[in-house]
Amino acid sequence: MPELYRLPRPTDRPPAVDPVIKVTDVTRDYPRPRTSLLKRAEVVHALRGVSLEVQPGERFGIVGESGCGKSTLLRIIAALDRPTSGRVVVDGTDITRLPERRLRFLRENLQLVFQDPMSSLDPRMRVRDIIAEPLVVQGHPASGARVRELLDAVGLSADAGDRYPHQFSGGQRQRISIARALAPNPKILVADEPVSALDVSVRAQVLNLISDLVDELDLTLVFVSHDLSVVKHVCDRVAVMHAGEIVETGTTGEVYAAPRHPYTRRLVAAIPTIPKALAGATPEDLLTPPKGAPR
Amino acid sequence: MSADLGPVGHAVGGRRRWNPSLLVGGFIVALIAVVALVSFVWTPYDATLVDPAGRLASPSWTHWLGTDKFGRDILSQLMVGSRTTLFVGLVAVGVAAVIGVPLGIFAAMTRRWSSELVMRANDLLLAFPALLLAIMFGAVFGASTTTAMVAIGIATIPSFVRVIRSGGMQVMRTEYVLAARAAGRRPFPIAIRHVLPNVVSLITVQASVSFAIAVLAEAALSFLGYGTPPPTPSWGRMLQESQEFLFSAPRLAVFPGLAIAVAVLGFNLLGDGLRDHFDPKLEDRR
Amino acid sequence: MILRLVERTAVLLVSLAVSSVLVFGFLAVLPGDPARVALGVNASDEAVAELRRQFGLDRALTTQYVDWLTGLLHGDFGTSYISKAEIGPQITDRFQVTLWLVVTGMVIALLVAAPAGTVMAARHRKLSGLALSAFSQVGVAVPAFLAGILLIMLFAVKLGWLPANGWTPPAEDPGMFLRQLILPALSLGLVQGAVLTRYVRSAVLDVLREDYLRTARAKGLRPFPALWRHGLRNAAVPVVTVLGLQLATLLIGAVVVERVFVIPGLGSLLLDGVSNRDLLLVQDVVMVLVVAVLVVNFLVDLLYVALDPRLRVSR
Amino acid sequence: MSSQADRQTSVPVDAVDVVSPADAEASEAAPAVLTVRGLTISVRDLELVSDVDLSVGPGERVGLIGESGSGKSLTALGILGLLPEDVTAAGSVRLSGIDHDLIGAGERRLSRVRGNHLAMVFQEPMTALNPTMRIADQVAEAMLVHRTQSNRRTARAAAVELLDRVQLTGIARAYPHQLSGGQRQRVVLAIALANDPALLICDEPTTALDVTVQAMVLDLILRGVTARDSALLFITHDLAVVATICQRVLVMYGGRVVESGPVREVFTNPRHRYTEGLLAASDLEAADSGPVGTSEPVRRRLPTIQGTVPAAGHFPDGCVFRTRCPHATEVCAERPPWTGDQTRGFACHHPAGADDV
Repeated sequence: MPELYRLPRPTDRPPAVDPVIKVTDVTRDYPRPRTSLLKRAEVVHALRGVSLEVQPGERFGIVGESGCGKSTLLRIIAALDRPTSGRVVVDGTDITRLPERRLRFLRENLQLVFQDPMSSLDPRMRVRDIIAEPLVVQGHPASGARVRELLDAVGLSADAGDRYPHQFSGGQRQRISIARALAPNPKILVADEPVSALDVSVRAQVLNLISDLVDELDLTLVFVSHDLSVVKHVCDRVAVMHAGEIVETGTTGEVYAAPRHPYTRRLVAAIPTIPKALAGATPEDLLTPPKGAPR
Repeated sequence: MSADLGPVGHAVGGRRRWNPSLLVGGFIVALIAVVALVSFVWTPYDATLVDPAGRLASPSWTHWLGTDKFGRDILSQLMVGSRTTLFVGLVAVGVAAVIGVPLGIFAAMTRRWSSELVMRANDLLLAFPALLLAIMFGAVFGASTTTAMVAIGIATIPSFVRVIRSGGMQVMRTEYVLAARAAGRRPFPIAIRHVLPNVVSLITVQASVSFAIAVLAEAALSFLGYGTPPPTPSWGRMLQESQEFLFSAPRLAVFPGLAIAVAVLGFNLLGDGLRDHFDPKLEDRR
Repeated sequence: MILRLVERTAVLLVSLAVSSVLVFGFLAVLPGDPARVALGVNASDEAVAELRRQFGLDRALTTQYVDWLTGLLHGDFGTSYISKAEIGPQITDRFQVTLWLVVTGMVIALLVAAPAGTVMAARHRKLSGLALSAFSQVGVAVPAFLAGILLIMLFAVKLGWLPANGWTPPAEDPGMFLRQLILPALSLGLVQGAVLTRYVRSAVLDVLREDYLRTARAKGLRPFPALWRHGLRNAAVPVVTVLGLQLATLLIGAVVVERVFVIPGLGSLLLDGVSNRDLLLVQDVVMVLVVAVLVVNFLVDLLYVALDPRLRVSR
Repeated sequence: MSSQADRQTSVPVDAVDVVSPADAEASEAAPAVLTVRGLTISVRDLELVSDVDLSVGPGERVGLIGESGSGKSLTALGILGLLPEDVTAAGSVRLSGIDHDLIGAGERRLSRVRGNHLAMVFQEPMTALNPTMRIADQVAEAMLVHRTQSNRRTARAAAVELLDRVQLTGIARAYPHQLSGGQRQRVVLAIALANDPALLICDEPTTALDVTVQAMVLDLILRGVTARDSALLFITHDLAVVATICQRVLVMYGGRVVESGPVREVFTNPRHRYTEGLLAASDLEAADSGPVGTSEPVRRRLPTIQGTVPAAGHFPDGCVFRTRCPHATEVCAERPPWTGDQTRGFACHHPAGADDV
């Protein structure tokens, strides 16, 4: 078990409401292709005993670098992948062993926004069909009015529905992705690096949009990113992942200002910022976590 | 992100580039199709009409391309022969696509052993080229247009499976498929609604290229006597019959040879042109 | 590395086993009784039954199959029902002839394709590249037997430099052997070369777009040295695949050229077998061809490992 | 992904004092290492980079900032003469010590400059190395091409030494696929530094890397150029990275340089409205200045730049930014003149902070 530097304390908040997402000791192993006749196939431990709780209405961030297991965790929460062991409870229902046909409530209540605006929209479908797809699949009436309403909500004009994804810029495509995710009126929005592929000037627009929608629609947000400063901006609480484990959780302000786990300290120190740079920080300083933080 | 070049491709993609392969290939294929259609209602002579008096005539105003050893009109035979060529190609490519595309998509969407099994069977099928299969079929069922078509079709399956599988795997890795799953779409609808439409361009390109190979195979089979039996005209057999006159009447070989070469060239160019038109790299499509 | 070898060998063995069942099973459904065919329509039923017993055709199919396979594994191809001759020596003889044709053809193809394809790719926007490319398109469209006929018309009929057909084993008369080999080998090689050229071109084009080639240029290598040192080995991987597949088609495809040039190769043997309804002969020849193809593909697979270090699992 | 070596904290490799970039002053007296005048890059009739002027002094570290479509990477490839086919460059690119213009020079002359006086590190480390060649051979080749090492043996020894300097030890015989992204980028850096270039161009060298790995690669780049007294042209979309590593900065938008100046000045007192907007939109710190430790930070909306970056060829005439600029007026349909000089200046009709001046 990893040494948790800031355990999620149940006393942190009034336990009146049950968590909307509760992940308990989840592991996920992938077999590697065999490389030798004599040795057994290696196993990659993508997740090694991850536990977390997300409260209703919370904005929860998951931060980690490539290969830390954050995408795997996200897929398991969305029931797109199954854990090797452990339990995932969403909205009071254990989804870990449910067959696909009994996951309907999850498919309606939890929706995803992805990283790559190029690959997240089917190039052969019109925007209105893309947005309506979750509705059609779940047997809701996919009216033109609903699609227009969704386009409007993400700041696109109604005639955008007639066009194809390639006619939009990266930021606009990310808006379409968000509209699709909102179509079935989900309670939980899971965003996987939604702004990592966007230009800085567009990133701010999309972050504002997500933030506004989460407020207006009273959504629970799970926001996954490699960029702690973005997570800090968007989220209330954050879990820092490293090598398949959560090494630290806490409010974003605390974790950013006073990281406790050595990895988090290294991570925070390595983020270049303009104020730091103007204060004279060199790349070497980025490599040196501040000393004297509590052990 | 080759961010700086991305929008360039985007902007240029708007106005289609001048694509000579597509144009020339399309023209040749259309021409052959028109000739085949016309041959149903009109040919200069009955293609099977034997005229012992006018044997081995040189090209003239009466017989534009001359006559063969039985006095049959070469132009008429070529025209009717184009029907055989197109028919064999269509059926062979159809058989290959109807079997190969679903198998390819299946192999792309399933994991591990079932996909592995399809690919291994596919590799095994590669050990039976069209010619060998057709000869085997001919040995068992007697050589006919049908055995030739089926043999060529079966031998063409592996190329479809390979191409469609690798294209399908690229589609399966995209986030829109993940989004569809997250919305509750099941595998079969995903195959129909997302995978198939996104590999259609690959199917068209492969069909065109396979058509060219089928035309070659048919000609070779007819040449060996394992294709269309007489008296139905066929370009390959016309070539074979010309062999005894290589010294005296080489044009007997030249005209059907030219017909075969032009047809194959047409389908190959069409395939190349389509490939450029669609841009085969799925990830590059914007 | 060793794992891959073992895995590939296993795949090869299974493929061989499955294809032997396929070949045997397929030809077992051949309508008509080989024994009656061999003896003629007028033979008495007793004589036919006797012959069936003699060749073991009255036994269960599985027994026949096992017998056939064990025979093959010991190099015993059996005795023809028709000619009563040993099949083994015929196949060895004919296979050598075909092998000469195919290997020479392949060498010609490679000699044409490697430089032509590379130049076409490197100059694909220039006139020389486009012209070569158009030329290769035409080459691809010409079937080998047509190329053969055209070559005969030119070199044998018009110029009279080379014989129009025939075959002499190299041991008998090396000069004649070479003269008779040139035209059929050229007709196979030029056509395959044209096809191969297209693949070399697209493989080299792909490599030219690779980042590592840009890195090489940024180091100060000029375009052609960069392509030579960094591109060709990487481009070889897809080309080798095609080479394997082409060898397969060529082994059987040679039959048409053998027909044009009246050469006693394996393909002609197969065709003779089919027209004589010599079941066992056909079965043996088909099996030999399939084995040859599978073995070639196996070797190609191993060649990858030599070319691409990513397939060598180390560490 | 990241390997053992990536995670080690930095050991000083080149024992030099790294001067804080923001404090350092651009040395103006010495002749520039790189002088670019009127660089225009176009594909067929479409101008992608227009009339770019820039110069880099000896040992100076200059950043080139821009979003996608700004033409920053094309500018780098144009300087190096490695533009994609169809794409042509006009103008003038001079390198000190080279007696000819790099624009229009033949392959033979260019290849003598590339990798020798002028070296480059590219964005994508995963594909930048030849997969079928051992690491050390790829590094050694850089020296053999320019004959800075006389034979294969000494070149290989020098390569191992160079790899040591980027903290890659004992992997000389490895193939690229055995290394992580960060390790591969260090190999590319070793290749670029092999012949002590007068100018190193880095095109988004850390964009594909994790933050902790980025810090290490940035550190190695800085140490590498400082130890060799090489000048650095650093291209990125990341303002904070530029601020950390560069002394002077040029901001590009729509294929034009819209502002340039010392890092501290441009970042604290931006004049062009695009620079101003970009700085505001990327400053996540200022946007949530909630007191540390409270569980509910005061969440402020980020300032944004309206609209999106147009596709190439769709930028407006006159000021390239005017379609997205809140301050644009009719006068912006005229191309704004350059205000200031080579080292500090901008091209804007309605500059920010004009009232204070």
